[in-house]
Amino acid sequence: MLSNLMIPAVLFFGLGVLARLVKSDLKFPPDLAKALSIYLLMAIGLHGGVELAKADLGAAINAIIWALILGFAMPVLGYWLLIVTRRVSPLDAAAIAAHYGSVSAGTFLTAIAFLDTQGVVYETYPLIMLAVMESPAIIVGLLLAAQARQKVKLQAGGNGAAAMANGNGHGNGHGNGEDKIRLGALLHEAFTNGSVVILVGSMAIGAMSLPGSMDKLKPFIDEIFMGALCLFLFEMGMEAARRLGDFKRVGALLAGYGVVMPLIGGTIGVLIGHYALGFGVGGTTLVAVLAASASYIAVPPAMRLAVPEANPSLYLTLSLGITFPFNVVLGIPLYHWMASALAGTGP
Amino acid sequence: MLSNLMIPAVLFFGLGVLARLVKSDLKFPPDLAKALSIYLLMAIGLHGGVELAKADLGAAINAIIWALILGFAMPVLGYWLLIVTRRVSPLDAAAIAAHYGSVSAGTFLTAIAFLDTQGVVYETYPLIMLAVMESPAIIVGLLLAAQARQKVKLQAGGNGAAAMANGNGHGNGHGNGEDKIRLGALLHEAFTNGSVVILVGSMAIGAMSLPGSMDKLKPFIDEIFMGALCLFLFEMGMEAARRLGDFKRVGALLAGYGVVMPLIGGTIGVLIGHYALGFGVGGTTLVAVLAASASYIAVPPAMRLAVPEANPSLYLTLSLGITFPFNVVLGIPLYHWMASALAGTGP
Amino acid sequence: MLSNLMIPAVLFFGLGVLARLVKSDLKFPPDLAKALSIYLLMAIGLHGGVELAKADLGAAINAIIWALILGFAMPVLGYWLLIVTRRVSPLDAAAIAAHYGSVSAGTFLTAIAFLDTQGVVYETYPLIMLAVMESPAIIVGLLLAAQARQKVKLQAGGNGAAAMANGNGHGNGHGNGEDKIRLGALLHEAFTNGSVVILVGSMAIGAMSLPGSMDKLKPFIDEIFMGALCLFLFEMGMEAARRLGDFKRVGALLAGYGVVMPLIGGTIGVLIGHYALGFGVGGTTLVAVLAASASYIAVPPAMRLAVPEANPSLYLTLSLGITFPFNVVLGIPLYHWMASALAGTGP
Amino acid sequence: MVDLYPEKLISIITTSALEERLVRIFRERGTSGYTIVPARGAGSRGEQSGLDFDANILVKVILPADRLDPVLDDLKRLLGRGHHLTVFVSDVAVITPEKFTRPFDL
Amino acid sequence: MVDLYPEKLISIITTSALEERLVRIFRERGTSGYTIVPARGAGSRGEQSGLDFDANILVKVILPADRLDPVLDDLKRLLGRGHHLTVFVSDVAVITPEKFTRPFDL
Amino acid sequence: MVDLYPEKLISIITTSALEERLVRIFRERGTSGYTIVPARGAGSRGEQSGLDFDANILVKVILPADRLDPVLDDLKRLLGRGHHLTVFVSDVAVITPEKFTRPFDL
Ligand SMILES: Nc1ncnc2c1ncn2[C@@H]1O[C@H](COP(=O)(O)O)[C@@H](O)[C@H]1O
Ligand SMILES: Nc1ncnc2c1ncn2[C@@H]1O[C@H](COP(=O)(O)O)[C@@H](O)[C@H]1O
Ligand SMILES: Nc1ncnc2c1ncn2[C@@H]1O[C@H](COP(=O)(O)O)[C@@H](O)[C@H]1O
Ligand code: NA
Ligand code: NA
Ligand code: NA
Repeated sequence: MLSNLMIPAVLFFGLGVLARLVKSDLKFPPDLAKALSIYLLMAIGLHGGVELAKADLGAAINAIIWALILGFAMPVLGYWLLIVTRRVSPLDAAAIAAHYGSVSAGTFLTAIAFLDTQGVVYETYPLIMLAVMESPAIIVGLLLAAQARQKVKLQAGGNGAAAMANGNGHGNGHGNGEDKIRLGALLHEAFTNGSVVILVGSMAIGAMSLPGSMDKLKPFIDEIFMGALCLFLFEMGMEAARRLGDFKRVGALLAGYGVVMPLIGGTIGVLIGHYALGFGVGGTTLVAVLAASASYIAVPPAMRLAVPEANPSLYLTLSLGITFPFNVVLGIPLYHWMASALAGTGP
Repeated sequence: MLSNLMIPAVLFFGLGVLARLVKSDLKFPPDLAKALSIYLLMAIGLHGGVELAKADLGAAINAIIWALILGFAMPVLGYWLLIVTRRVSPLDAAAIAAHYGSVSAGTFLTAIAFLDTQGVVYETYPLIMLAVMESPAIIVGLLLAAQARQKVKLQAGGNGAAAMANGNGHGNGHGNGEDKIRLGALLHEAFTNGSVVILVGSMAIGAMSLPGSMDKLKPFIDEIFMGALCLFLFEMGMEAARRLGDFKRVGALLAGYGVVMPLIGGTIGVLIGHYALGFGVGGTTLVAVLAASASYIAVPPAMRLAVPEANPSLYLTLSLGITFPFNVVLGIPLYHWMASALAGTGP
Repeated sequence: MLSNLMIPAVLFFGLGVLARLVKSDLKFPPDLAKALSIYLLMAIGLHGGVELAKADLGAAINAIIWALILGFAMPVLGYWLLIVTRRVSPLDAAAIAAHYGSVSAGTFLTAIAFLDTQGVVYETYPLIMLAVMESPAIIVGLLLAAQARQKVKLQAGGNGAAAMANGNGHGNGHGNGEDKIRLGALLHEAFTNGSVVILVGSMAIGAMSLPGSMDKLKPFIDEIFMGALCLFLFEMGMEAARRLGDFKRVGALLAGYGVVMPLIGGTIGVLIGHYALGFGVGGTTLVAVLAASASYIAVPPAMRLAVPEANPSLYLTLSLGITFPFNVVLGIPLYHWMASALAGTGP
Repeated sequence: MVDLYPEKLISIITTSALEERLVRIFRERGTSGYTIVPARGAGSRGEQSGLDFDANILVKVILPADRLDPVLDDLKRLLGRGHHLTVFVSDVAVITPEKFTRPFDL
Repeated sequence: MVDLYPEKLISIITTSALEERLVRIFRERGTSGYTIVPARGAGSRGEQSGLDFDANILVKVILPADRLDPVLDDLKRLLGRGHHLTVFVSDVAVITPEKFTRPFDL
Repeated sequence: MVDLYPEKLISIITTSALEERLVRIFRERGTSGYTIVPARGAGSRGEQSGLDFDANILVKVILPADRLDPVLDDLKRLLGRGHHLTVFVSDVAVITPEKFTRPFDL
């Protein structure tokens, strides 16, 4: 299990964390991380598209359905957990929960690097699931936030109305009309999100392209992929460590949430991967990673827009500073171990 | 012919257009497009240089001469067409025409990807022509603008002089003295243009380098080329679609110009490629692409400087929003078909 | 020897210089150079790490010791030379000297490209020396500056104190207390410098990673390396030429220093490489390059912070505008020739 | 002496996620244009590193004093909904006042 | 009419190497935040190209007038040590004055 | 109290293609320097996306009030030739007035 830590991708993540901990002046150009994530999504999408062209339609639809179930159920579960433990306001809870319903492509790719190194084969369907799961959680997050606002308003009574009036007569924007407009915008945002467009688009292109013409793309997709992933994780390690420092601000209990959620998600994912989808150890591990990981690229801007009242430093600290490192270092080998155990005892 | 649409490069262009049409929030870092275009010019230049080292001097000079003829004649033709149809002011006409005399490296590279996929071989001389044709149109554009200004001044009479005087006594800068200074600057600009420097420089380096030392560069030039082109066209698809929206501002007739000019240019190019240069189907197609494509990288900044009175949203909409997509999707296979037809009936 | 000039990497450097000399409008996005230098350090570090895992510990320690000796001695020598010739203020001298004690990774990589092209093998130890030598010179620079400030204060007497008082009562910050604080900060800066983190981190990762997992990184490290180096040197050629223009500002004698220092350093390096370290022609050449080259990436920001009184245009002109081109074009083949001569007559 | 005419400059620092929303306001309120610069920083909710998902923008709009209030009203409305915007207004002088009266068309 | 309240805006142009030093000043002096924009330029020591090792930053801090002097004092101290900073102060008006009294926590 | 001295700040928003032309003006008019920030935006001629061939710059120059007019004259001349520049002048206060009287040398 320790061998996970000896993969270059994970080691570069650690180097990034270390660089920040020793307060190195190392800085990546902000656009480099963006360029790398565009490349990584494109490469994984093309790769998946080629495979999916050969895939079984029934199995693909099954995977999509379970991805939707996960994408809708995880944030509801996550929201409920937060409300029950009463650590954050309902609106913060809605925004945080949305992150856990969505996925982290960086974690997913690290898991693939892990499986490759271990020589474990895996199904391609989790890749469609990755694309599918980017969006639903954003919608659930918005619905939860609308409900939370309603609750806040009821609690606050005339009080809240006064505060709203402050907003120059426009403040009463949280009525149903407003929310409907926003839901439309959000649905649009959820499905035309940049990551979704690259991933789904590249998958379609990979599936549609003439085989000969894809050959020329192969080295771009395959050969520099691992290096680009290492660079990306290097940078993300620095970002994660920057957020780790906000740990104290978040509080121990909430920080614990950042570890408990992936454990719950990972367990659910392993069960779905194994029993519901019938995947092997590799595919099951990937489903677990999808359920366990929290978005930190697509969801934060969506929440800034849709739930501006929520505090970004809460959700970024949890998803990027706690859950992401946890999954990269401990979660992935753990889910793999769980998947193996299940496969050993399973049908 | 539809098979063109199944090339990943073209599909990524389409994905970019689509991303913008569905109003996705996808954005590439502006510097990524710049970095990709530097890389693409460098790679194509090195590649061409190696080939050209083995080329025939006479044929090369012949290609250069025809490139110059095209570069000078196309903008004159384009200007005349615009003036005749009276859709834009003479200065706008001069600036637009300059774009059509120059070339689009992105279109050229897409054509190469198209020919490669079809297994069509092509001569290397069009590459020198690409480098040669970057510049002359800029000069012609300036000369046409100078003439247009003269015309405007004559028409406006004392009126114009008053408007100039407004400019605090310095306004009478459009006299011959000024224009001469600007011509010098423009000639300089035309020949030291960034794209020209990379392309010609890389060609020279490719031709001069010791063969052994070029081997180490091969993977960089060859293997990631197609992927980088896909990324570049992805981004350019988004830019093209952004301009396409300005379609209404340009007007239908002028938009038609953006389709007619490449058709005229492509036809002329096919004839020159086949009869004057004696190229095969591949080379002839490439010459057609050179004549048919309009610059949208090198020429716009040059026109902003040299013909500031012209409206950039006109020439960018035409070259980037209309002619570029037309060529990538329909033009290239059409010119290829024309070249094939000619070759079938030719000598 | 001229064959050095026929390496693409060197030719691209020349193309960059030329582009600036003809005043081309070519500009690289600033972040591209940064991204390339991150990649180059990562690739060379990983490469070295894999090799070093197989290396001899005693030899490695010996190399480190000599790297430290060079790193501490070269700036002292450089400072003394500047003070003796009295061309610059003591603080400028301290800042300049620090650059010559450190190293230029760009020059080092060009030397490797040169050796590769010539088919000369080389030891891997110089790579550790590269990592080690990034830092000590910064510390020596700070110590020299502290001493210089003391000297200036003594010379200026009450005069200086008055000037300081100007600084609103905080101005007397150059006392020992301040310097101690700054020394701590500088030591930290020296060892957590971004370049050091990437280089040492990548070396460690290369050495620690499971062999199988490194295979996936190979193409990223090896195949696009030369191309990335060419792009980097292209950009650095432009930067060097921009500084070359400051030649007149620096004065002929000081400019001469930019050529004399690498000659002295190169000679010392060849002697150490051959006699003290017992390296072959390749390794000896690389040690010479380490001693002869001057930092222009890591040290300038450190000097801006630590010796703000010194003029950056002096040290950037010398290290980037004079010594860097000298080494790339003439120095490397010269040191190689010296190393060969010594090997021919040596033990 | 060059003639100078008074105008107002609104500067807004906020998350890049709000860019489209702001542009819509400028269009609706008929400003003659706007300018955007990428930024990072820190404020009441920690550091904003400038990475894609955590980037700021600095937005500048010049407009005649009599058109200031409608834009500020819209910005207040965004603030009222919980969005974080750092807004400040300065007095500036321009040489081409007519330029800032023509709405941009996009 | 939207109410506007006077504040001060400090703008600083300097080398990116000083960023941490400046942020420390802002934290110690209790500003409510700061904003940084990458820049290049030229001045008394030649051109600063914006390349990593030779980059400038443009820093903006809004703060109440009565908190101006401590920050300017610290900047003067940096100037006194030989650092190059282009510092300028402007009068601005804001719609949310209370925002600029709460120190950012980082 | 820290002493503050009045200066003028010229801000220019225009296409990056004009950068060299502007720098020449600043050199000829003896400003002590200039600062450039990459920008994008929209105006009378549509959107300027910030891509290489369609990028804006935001230029800042601080200078003594008595040197303002020559620079503005030159900018008006550019405007007169058809170039698009958004120019605005603000009053600023500085702590090192002598700095802005020494021409930069480049
Ligand atoms: N006092 C300030 N001066 C300048 N920029 C600020 C200030 N306060 C906040 N900002 C900027 O506004 C962003 C959001 O801060 P806040 O609105 O406090 O959450 C920060 O990331 C800063 O870029
Ligand atoms: N008068 C000025 N106006 C605007 N920016 C300036 C001015 N003088 C200097 N700068 C900026 O400050 C940096 C350092 O210049 P200096 O402090 O003169 O060494 C330059 O690179 C410019 O970015
Ligand atoms: N009112 C305005 N406020 C801020 N920036 C503007 C304004 N009008 C124009 N600009 C900027 O100036 C550029 C050119 O616009 P224009 O001069 O109107 O063609 C635009 O791309 C914007 O960046
Ligand atoms: Na998840
Ligand atoms: Na053409
Ligand atoms: Na050295």
